[in-house]
Amino acid sequence: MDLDYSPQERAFQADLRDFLAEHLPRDIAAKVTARREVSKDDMERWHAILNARGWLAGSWPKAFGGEGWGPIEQHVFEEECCLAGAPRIVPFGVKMLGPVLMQFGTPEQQADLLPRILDGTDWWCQGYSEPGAGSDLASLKTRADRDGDHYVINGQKTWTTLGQYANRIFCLVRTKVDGKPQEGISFVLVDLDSPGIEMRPIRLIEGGYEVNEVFFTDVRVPVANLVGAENEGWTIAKFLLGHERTNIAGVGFSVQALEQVKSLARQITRNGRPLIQNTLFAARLARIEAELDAMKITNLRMLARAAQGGRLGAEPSMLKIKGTEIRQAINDLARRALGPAAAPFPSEDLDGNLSIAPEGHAHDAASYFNNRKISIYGGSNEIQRNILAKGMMAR
Amino acid sequence: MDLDYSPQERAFQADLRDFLAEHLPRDIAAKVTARREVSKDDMERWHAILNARGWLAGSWPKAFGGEGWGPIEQHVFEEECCLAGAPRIVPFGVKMLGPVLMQFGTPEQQADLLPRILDGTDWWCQGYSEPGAGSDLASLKTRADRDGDHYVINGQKTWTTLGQYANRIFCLVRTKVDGKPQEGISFVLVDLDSPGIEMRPIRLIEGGYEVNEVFFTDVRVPVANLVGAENEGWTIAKFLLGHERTNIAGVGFSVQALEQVKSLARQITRNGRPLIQNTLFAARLARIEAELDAMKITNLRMLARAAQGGRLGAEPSMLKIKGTEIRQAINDLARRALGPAAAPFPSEDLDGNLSIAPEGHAHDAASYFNNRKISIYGGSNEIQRNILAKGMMAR
Amino acid sequence: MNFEMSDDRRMLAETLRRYLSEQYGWDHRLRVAYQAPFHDPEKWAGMADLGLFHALVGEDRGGMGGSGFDIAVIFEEIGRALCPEPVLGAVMAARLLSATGTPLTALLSGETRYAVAIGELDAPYDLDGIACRADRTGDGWRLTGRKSVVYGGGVADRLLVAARANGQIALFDLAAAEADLHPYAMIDGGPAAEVLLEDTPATPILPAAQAALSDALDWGALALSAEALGAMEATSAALIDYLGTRKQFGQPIGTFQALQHRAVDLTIDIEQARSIVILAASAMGTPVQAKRVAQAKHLVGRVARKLAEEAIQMHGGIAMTWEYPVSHYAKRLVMIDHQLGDSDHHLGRLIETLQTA
Amino acid sequence: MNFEMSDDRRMLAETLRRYLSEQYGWDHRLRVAYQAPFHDPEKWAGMADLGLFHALVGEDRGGMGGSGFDIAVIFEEIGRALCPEPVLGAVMAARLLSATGTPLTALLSGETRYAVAIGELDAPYDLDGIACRADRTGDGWRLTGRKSVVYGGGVADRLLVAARANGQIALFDLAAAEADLHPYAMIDGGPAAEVLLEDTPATPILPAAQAALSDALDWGALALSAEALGAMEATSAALIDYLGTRKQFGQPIGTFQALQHRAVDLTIDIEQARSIVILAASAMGTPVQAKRVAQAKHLVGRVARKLAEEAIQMHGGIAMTWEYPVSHYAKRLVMIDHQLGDSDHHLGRLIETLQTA
Repeated sequence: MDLDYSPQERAFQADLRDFLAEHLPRDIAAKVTARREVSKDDMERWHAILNARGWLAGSWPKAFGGEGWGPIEQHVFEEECCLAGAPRIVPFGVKMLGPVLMQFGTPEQQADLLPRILDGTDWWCQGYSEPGAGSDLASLKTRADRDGDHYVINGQKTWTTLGQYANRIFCLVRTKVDGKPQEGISFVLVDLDSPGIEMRPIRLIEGGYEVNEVFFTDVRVPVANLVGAENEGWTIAKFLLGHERTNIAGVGFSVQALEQVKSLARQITRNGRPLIQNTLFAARLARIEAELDAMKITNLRMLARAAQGGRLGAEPSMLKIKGTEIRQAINDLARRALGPAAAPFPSEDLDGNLSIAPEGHAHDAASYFNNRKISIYGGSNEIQRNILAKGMMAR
Repeated sequence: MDLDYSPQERAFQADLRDFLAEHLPRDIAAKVTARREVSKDDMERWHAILNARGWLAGSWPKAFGGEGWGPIEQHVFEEECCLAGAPRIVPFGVKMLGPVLMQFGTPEQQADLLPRILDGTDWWCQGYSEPGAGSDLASLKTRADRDGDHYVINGQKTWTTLGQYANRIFCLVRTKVDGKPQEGISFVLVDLDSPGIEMRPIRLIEGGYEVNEVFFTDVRVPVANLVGAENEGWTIAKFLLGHERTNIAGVGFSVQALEQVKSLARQITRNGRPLIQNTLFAARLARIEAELDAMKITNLRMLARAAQGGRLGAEPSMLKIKGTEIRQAINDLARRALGPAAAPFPSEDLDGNLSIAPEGHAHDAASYFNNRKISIYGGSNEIQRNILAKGMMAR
Repeated sequence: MNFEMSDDRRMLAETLRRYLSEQYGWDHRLRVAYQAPFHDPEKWAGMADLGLFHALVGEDRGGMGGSGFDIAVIFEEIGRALCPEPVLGAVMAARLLSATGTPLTALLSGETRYAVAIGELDAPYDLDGIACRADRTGDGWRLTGRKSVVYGGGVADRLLVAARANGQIALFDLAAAEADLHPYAMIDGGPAAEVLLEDTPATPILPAAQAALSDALDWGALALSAEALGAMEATSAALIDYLGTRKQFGQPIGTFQALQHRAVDLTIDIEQARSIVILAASAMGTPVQAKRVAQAKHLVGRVARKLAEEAIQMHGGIAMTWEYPVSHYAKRLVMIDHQLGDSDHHLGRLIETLQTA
Repeated sequence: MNFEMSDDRRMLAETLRRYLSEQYGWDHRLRVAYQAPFHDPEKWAGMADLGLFHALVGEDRGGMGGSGFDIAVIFEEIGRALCPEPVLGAVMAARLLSATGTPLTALLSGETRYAVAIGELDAPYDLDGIACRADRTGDGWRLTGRKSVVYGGGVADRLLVAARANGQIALFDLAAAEADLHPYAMIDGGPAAEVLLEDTPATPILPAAQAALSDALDWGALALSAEALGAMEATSAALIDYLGTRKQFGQPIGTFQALQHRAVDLTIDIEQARSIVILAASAMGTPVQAKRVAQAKHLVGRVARKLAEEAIQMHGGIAMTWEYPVSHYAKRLVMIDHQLGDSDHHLGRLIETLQTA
């Protein structure tokens, strides 16, 4: 038993901290820690800074421009970035399409597209979910009909995160209607400036815009944009779901958020006494802290297994469920701590002299509502429970 | 809106209190409030006392020796009995078989059997569950094969409460093997001294004996002991499940138990301070008290509807679920309050000078374990949720 | 024992429900709730015409209602429609003005909108920590301090302000125009404001106002509990409807047992919430008022948050959107716990009662 | 980073597991747990022969283990087998005797059984409220007071007793035969006793024992947390097995989604419990020992109770019976929270840490 990082991992961690202290733009970190919206420009700046250091896609093999990080280095990277208040790397190119191309793409596709992900030429978004097919991907209806050396795509995708900033989208589409629902699905790459595409923003519960609907009307896509074989998109979809799940528990987010709540509870007073002195509130904090400290170890245990080449079965689903529950519970605590100061709809007018919530906390309630999504997307926690139950009953 | 009893109901309540103060034997009440085992003799004494006053089966029609109580009077009766520490009336004769005979029995069966329930000549027990058919009664396997004017019964019943004190048992048996499982079931009355019957006690989790297995080997029962028509036992079973559910929430038990916990929390000290001064414990208490106070009203709302002749649909299932959850939570609180004093296996040796738990609380942990049954028997809370879901989705 | 509403009350509830559904439809509600002034003066007047404000007040004070059940019935409809009108201020003001003997004519007619300014950032839910002070000057009294998140503060004609005067908490009346008001929308819609007072002239109307203010807070908490109940009923109806229609894996998601059981537990919790609101409504004006209200606000707050979170989760995406009404119900259900004491605050009151009994 | 057990430790665990399953089978366990003396001296000796007690103690004190992970591994096996032997006393005594420099030879060989008597009815879980007092007399020290629910008290050779002497908490050693012992079984089986002391002669072995006693309580709590973990693993395995075999309505009850999801949540909770035990084991002897142990005992206590209740419920009847092992696991899982501080007690410790940080 050894719960500590190896000397090499600690050295990497120290490098990272230095790097973040020097290169992470303060204005961006301030937005992230205050849970305010990070702009397209912010994200592109941060990607470029990371890319200059070779760390934008550290877990990619060196042959493709990465560092070949294993699960533990990847975890260290994500944890340190969280703690420093760095924005999340937009995952659609780096963490999703990249690995798919490396595994299923042609050498031409790899040579063409991977560098464009790294240098920011392409901003990819994801066309998976449809209005009638959320957790049940196999029932998707968007059709791609072959017409010569093109597909003609008709249908609708939804929940396309940050699609408003993207120039390209990777989609699961139906290329065969008969047979099992899983069998007729293909994975295609589409330029968003193709005629017939309309992207409509979806306003979210707290008032922000981060997801979109994408409508396809007779959109012509060259057959060369197919990744993998026709009708084998399901394999790619499963590969993607099983891939890149090191940060699935979101421990870094939770650690950073819990520290914020702790300092909030010391800063906020009730009748002159710091909120932390309220036993009921402190009890909520202590309970979640114990869960989170346990979660850190649960996460490391699975990472260690992955790093030793062990096959992860049910574990990522466990991490997803418990990790999101803990994050949401911390969001809930921050909102609670604020009391009435959580009530105002966030607006610039309320900053400065008039600020009601302590600095950096005006968006805590909005963030609580927004983060209800994390137990829904990426395979809802109910789907994860189904997966775990299947494994459990098969033992 | 009027949350109070009517003047007549209040007068009845006052009569009851006087009666209980005068006639409920102190030694029996002491056992009940200390959650100790009540003997067969205790129960028979109490039945006789109630019967002398005409209140053993108050909700029976006057024609059959009852008082014709409506749901509210029945509730008042049960609540006052609980608060006074009276033992529960053994329900198998009075509340189960009695109503079945009135509805489905022949005049001869009624004339013969109902008085024997009231005067204590017969102690009935219930033969419903089987090892393979708990919540799923329709799958029961105990067979009654016709042989002339007798049935020959073979099979096994289980969870037969207080069967060790009974002289008779009413059973659901299979009289037809083909067709739908519900269709071939009949309701028969069996003398427990019939040859071929063996009753074996089941020891429960906390060490006590209150349920039994009953084995039937070629037990001959006269066809005259059939209640209702052959193969119509399912109708009777459903009637029974729908009947006599006024006390399903067990509010009286909870009120009495919560008062005990409150006084326990004032009596027990931790480093010289009463336990009630511990915020975490007091919070548990306050939460449950609010739930229980709400439950009292939920219960009365449904009673009022029943009293006005309204049809109860899903409500009894709600009362069962929430009522048992609250009772169990109170049992949990009592156990918690005791701390290490809950640990000893209850025994006479530990009474007197050596007593570890405060007087009347030596059985609190045993009672906590024993009462895990209340969310399982009488249709488990899972079955109740299925029933509620069916109703909910049909709306 | 009778849990039916009286005919008068039922008629009022039905009238109000019809008015809100016809005059305060969903698109209108969304626009009003988030666009300054975050309420609709015309609809306020319309609600006054229905007799809404008379129902808040007892006959001895010129109204036609004023019992706990009247308040509960009205706020249940407000919650069901998610109506952002600041009726809460009228409920609390009616209690305070009654305690001082001030005539209620302008409140009853809906002509004057009142906001009650008690909470401060350091003392959001109770009176002990109030720092706002009242100073006597030559020509009267002046108030100095800040009242935070005053519901309806930005659209009020008059403010009733709790402030410290001569070592006790007193109640003051002032024209809203006299204060430095900074109105804003709440995250769940509807008007609130920061009220900055600096030597602001005000009329003292109750020198020892502790009891009256506590009473007004109780009535406000009852109203909010009932409002949450109405919003819960609407949310639960939408959820059950969705479970029955939305399909996944080829069947309605309402056929999945895990979701069924969770929905059932929510339904039971809502019944319990209804019961505790009934109990609190029946206790208004009796010695157990404070305890029952604390129980109601505590239990309702707990159930409302759970329902909000579960409703979003079980909808699985759609209820995360602004366009789908459940998202707004969910916000109201969570944020109502931030008004007049959250569930922990009221649990704290119950704990104190247990510890001092 | 490495979460594998060392070979030594794995071998010990496997040996112990085999010994308990072969020598301490279920019927034997049931008989021993509830029949005086509520433990089996022969098996105690057998476990000593395996080197069990050496594994509890560090090499500097003549043992071969003594780390947090050694304790955790052993108690996980004890929990898995629901073994009622009073090994807990040995763990705590080893820490206390080490703090005083007393030789451990008789403890290591299993020859001497120790019970540690700290808790009293008014001060069950901590030291502040200890009332038992030590008085100096001509020929030595005498103890007066009552120690309650002393685990293994009835079968101990020697008692280590915490008592008040000269205004501080001191530690005393005495032959168990000197005390007025009243042994009994615990409701979940195994030996405990009331220890009555009245001018009972005893040897002072540590005059200022506060720190050593707190440390021993931490080690005891770690052991119990690990024991619960083992019992949880066994319970969960039995539950999942039952879900796969028991049929209702024509199908295994494990196909019902509501039960599936509940079982999944329990499984995740058990993983969390394992993690917090690992974290606590790794923290023994470090500055965060007290915090980690409090987290472990708190979290494990919460999960263990939930699992116990859910396991009974999902079994639906059978686990209510004495005959079915899960009932006994459930009792242990619930009652372990009554030893050395329940989950609220340890939560209270965590709250204090947060409030004084």
